[in-house]
Amino acid sequence: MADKTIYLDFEEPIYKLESKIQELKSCCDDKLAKDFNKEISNLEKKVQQMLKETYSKLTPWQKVCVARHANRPHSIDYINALIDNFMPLAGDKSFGDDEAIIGGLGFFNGQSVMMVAQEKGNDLESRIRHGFGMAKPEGYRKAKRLMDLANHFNIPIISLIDTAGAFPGIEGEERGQAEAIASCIMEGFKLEVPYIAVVIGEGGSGGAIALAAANRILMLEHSIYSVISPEGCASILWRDGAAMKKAANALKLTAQDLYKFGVADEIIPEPCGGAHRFREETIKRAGDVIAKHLAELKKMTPQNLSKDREKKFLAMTRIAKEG
Amino acid sequence: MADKTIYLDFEEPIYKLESKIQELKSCCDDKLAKDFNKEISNLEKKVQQMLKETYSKLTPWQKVCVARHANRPHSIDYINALIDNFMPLAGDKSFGDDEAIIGGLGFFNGQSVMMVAQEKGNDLESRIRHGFGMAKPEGYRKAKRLMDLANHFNIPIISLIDTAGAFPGIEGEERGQAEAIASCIMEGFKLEVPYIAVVIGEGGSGGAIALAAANRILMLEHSIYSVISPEGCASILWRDGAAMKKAANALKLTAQDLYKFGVADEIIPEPCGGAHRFREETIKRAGDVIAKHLAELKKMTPQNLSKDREKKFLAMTRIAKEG
Amino acid sequence: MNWLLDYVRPKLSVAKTEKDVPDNLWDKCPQCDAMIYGQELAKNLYVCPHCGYHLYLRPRKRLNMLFDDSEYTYLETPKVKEDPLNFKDTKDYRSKLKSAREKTKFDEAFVAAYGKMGGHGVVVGVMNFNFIGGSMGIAVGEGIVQAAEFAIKHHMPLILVTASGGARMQEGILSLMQMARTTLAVKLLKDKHLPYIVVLTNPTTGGVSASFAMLGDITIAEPDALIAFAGARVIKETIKADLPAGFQKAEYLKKHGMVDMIVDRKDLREKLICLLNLLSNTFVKGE
Amino acid sequence: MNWLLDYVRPKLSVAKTEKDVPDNLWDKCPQCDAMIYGQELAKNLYVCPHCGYHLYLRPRKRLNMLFDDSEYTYLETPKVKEDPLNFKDTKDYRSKLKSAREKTKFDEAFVAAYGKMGGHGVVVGVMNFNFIGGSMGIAVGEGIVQAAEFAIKHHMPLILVTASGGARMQEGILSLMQMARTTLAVKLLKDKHLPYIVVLTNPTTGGVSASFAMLGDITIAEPDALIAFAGARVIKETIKADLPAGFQKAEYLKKHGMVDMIVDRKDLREKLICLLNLLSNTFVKGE
Ligand SMILES: [Zn+2]
Ligand SMILES: [Zn+2]
Repeated sequence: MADKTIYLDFEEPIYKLESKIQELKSCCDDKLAKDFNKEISNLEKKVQQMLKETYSKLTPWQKVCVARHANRPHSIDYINALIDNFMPLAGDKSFGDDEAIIGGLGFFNGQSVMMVAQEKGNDLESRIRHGFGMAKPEGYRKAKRLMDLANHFNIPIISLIDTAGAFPGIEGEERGQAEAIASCIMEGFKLEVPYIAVVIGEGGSGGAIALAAANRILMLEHSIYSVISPEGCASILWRDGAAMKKAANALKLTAQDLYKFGVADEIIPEPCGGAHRFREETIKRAGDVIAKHLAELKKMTPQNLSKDREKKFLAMTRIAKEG
Repeated sequence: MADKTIYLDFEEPIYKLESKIQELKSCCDDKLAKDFNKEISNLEKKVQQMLKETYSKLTPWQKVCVARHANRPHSIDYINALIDNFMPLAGDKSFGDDEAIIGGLGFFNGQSVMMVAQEKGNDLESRIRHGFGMAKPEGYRKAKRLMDLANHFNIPIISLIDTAGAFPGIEGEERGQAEAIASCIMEGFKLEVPYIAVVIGEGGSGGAIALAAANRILMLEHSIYSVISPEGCASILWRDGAAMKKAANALKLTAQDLYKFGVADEIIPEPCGGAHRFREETIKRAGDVIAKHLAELKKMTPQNLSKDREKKFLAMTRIAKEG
Repeated sequence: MNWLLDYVRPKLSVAKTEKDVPDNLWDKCPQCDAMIYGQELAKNLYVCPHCGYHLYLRPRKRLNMLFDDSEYTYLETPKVKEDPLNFKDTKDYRSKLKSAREKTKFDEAFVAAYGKMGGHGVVVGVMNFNFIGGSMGIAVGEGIVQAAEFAIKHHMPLILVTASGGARMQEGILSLMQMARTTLAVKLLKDKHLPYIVVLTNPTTGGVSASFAMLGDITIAEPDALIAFAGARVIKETIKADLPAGFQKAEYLKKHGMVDMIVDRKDLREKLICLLNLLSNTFVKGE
Repeated sequence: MNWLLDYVRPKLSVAKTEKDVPDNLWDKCPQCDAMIYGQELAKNLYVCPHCGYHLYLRPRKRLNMLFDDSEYTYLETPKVKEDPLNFKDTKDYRSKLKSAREKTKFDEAFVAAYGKMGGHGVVVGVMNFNFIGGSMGIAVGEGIVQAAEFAIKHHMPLILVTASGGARMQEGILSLMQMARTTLAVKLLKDKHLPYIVVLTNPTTGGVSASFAMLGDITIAEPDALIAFAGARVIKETIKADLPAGFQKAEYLKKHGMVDMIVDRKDLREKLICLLNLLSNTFVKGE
């Protein structure tokens, strides 16, 4: 995946330079190598500088594009890299198995965890299999079942959030998409184990919060988390789908915004140039931050873990009462 | 319903006499009334005697026929007669509302109860609506939901059992009929409220026990409760569906058998001639017996109610261990 | 667990009340197009006397209809941060709020009150669809949380009457968080075994349906109410096909197992009282 | 909750063991019709080396395959009332029991043993399909209850390997009651937070599927195993139409959300150990 590089609009100058470097590298034979080496090295420095400039001041809309980047590591990549002996579990025990949400048990730093993760897929075949990361009711009911299972065995839960939103369609409506999401949120509050949610890409509305009523909400530096997609917001409020950049600005959906609002507890920094360029390093950093929070939560009693979640969400958006 | 009388094979002599009485009654005018009255009275005594003879020694197969009699009071009749302010509740909160199982809250002798009951329907239209009393997975999941709701609010549960069995079909299999029944049994054991099951007609196999992991199992005098229908048993073991009378004998499926085995806790006597002849009186008697057991169970603590159920089912079919 | 025992009337100032809209006008039924005289419509609880269509019932009328003798006390509208995103689309959010307030005479899209219903102390919360489409922002979410907290404090059941287009976009992620916060409010009620009854009215959609609205112990819907997660327009665009008849209507939801009963508005109060009677007369724990 | 801590080896007499059937014969694969030499089949855990079809694996071989070094101790077969109905069809039930015992060298259609699996103390119960179709009567039900009680007493997980045609008709209502009793056994395990893993093998149907078999914390199925509530024949007769391809097979159940994973027999022991490792390494409660 990572080699089939996809560039974003605003990365065009960087893309051009990188192409030139490739060109130079490929045409250089041993005789010319020395001359070229210097130029390649200069160009590479230039690229670094441009990445830094670009990525240090991404606009909200650019963040949206980075968060959705096809080469960005997906849940499966995080699980493959961070989880040993992953045992995928399947099914909602009532209707089906929806692979838009994958989950299962595995070791994270030698410690049992339950992973519950939204997966978008990487190519057409896997995107279809994973329902483009948009879960149906049975997906949320599977998530609920796995969270309940983890709770029963006192196993911490890590959810990875990466979805454009819950599946909008007849099947979803007739099987109770609303009920499934609501019950999945409720399940989060019932848990007496550590529960950490990590927004790794796109945190889309109700489909995202279903897996994020957690003790900790962590966000990748260039991830987003929003009540509605910028496109959807633009078409409703501006009556113009093309106004998505304005909407992205207005919605305050970046990790940095959410941290300011107190919704995100910590931002996981991405290497300069973004997770889609530095997949392994990004995953490693995410693993480190998750491990830190998990260690903190593991010090709490089961009751306190539940109380911690309640306190966090009760306090959120509330002005401290006087008297 | 009750006026559209249906007679069973073995009731033919009774039927003939009753016809004759009807005839005499209809053709008698005032002048002849006195002469006929005596004869009618004699014939009626005769009918009573024949009913007594027939119904005091029904064969198991005859019991099966009586238990399935179309005029026998159904769950809806019990609810209408015994429950005040019945508030039907619907749905499994995940797929559908299966009216093969009806349920809801109501007052039983001025006391809140949750009714969970299998209903076969009385005519073609209602039989279709109630799925001929054969519940699909969503029916058992509704039952489970209602039992859980009752438990949450500390409300006793009365289940009425009258089914040929769980729905056997593609829809049932693909939505987890087995899981739904198993979970419904499990729910019974989780309850900390009084839970009384009454077999009012046909207690058919897994479809019946799903609603009968109860503190008390009561059976109408001419009801049956069996692991398999006599017809099914005959076709498997005798390889001859017509051997159902032999199978009915062998299966020991009458209320009297079950009482002997210690599976049924009490038999509710039906008026001589059966529930299908004396619907109101039968329902009244059932109500009285249910009330008695409910009063007993209400003396127990929530924990003891659960323990009582566990003890009952652990002891069942177990030979007391030595040492 | 009897939530009737320690009913204490709390001291709270009566909130602003919705002004009566004049009833001496004619209104058109959106379903059968019949013209109905305002007073007749009001007398009929805003149900079309010709076709039975349930028109929108404003919060004050809803509360009047539900409480004994139409007597109740509003809970205070919670103080929350206004326009936390400084949101501006083609016009700014603050001006939208202002005109919604002028139009409805309410501070926000949710109002709660307590009082008696069939003699039972009870908290009733009502969403105001005329207030920016009944959308749920911080104030609505906090209103629901505080209604639940009040119910818990005073050991009362909570009845919520929903009507909402979904989340309040203009409050961004903070409106989305109200899905979690209102779900938590329901969880706190359940922890105390207090009844939580939902009355779904037309329309209840999006983030409201996907949180507290679908978590009732018992769920009632008004006839023909639209109850949905995703909007029909979005679904139609996605599948590029027509939607089934009655799609996302109350009856459809009931058929699909999501709703316990569909209750005509004229019977609603009576049914709710019956449920309260049934849920309050609970089994008394043994010795 | 760590179920490894107080592992105590209980004193129990070793039960009768199944006699080895000679392996020096040829067997025919029911799926691809290939003739396979008995020893090869045994070495391959009775999976067809040509097409991967999972043939029936007898209980002793199953236990040998699962426990560390094939070392384990049988739990005693429970004493139960035999032929409680005095059941007689074309022949009598007692003679059926007798010939099943002679054929299988087991007392009943269920056998349980304890030992180590990947170093974990564990109870494994296996159904014997060759014993009157693996049908569940009192002895099977009681065997499962006692296996659960043993697991609870010794703080061990329980793994049940199912294979059954359903209830033991010849024990009438008393066999039906085992659905409730085995479900209760699972409930008692869950109360103690002890892992309960189900391995569904071909075929698992009727009253067994509709009780303990569908209640695993984690549910594994062998490939292509038939797992059903109602028999395909009955359904076909009822609907008078053909059944979908793969109907009631393990893969179908997984697609329909009932099974966590489908595991080839050769990988089963390793996967079970992995699950035991994961479930035993649980979060240690804080201060
Ligand atoms: Zn009208
Ligand atoms: Zn083969």
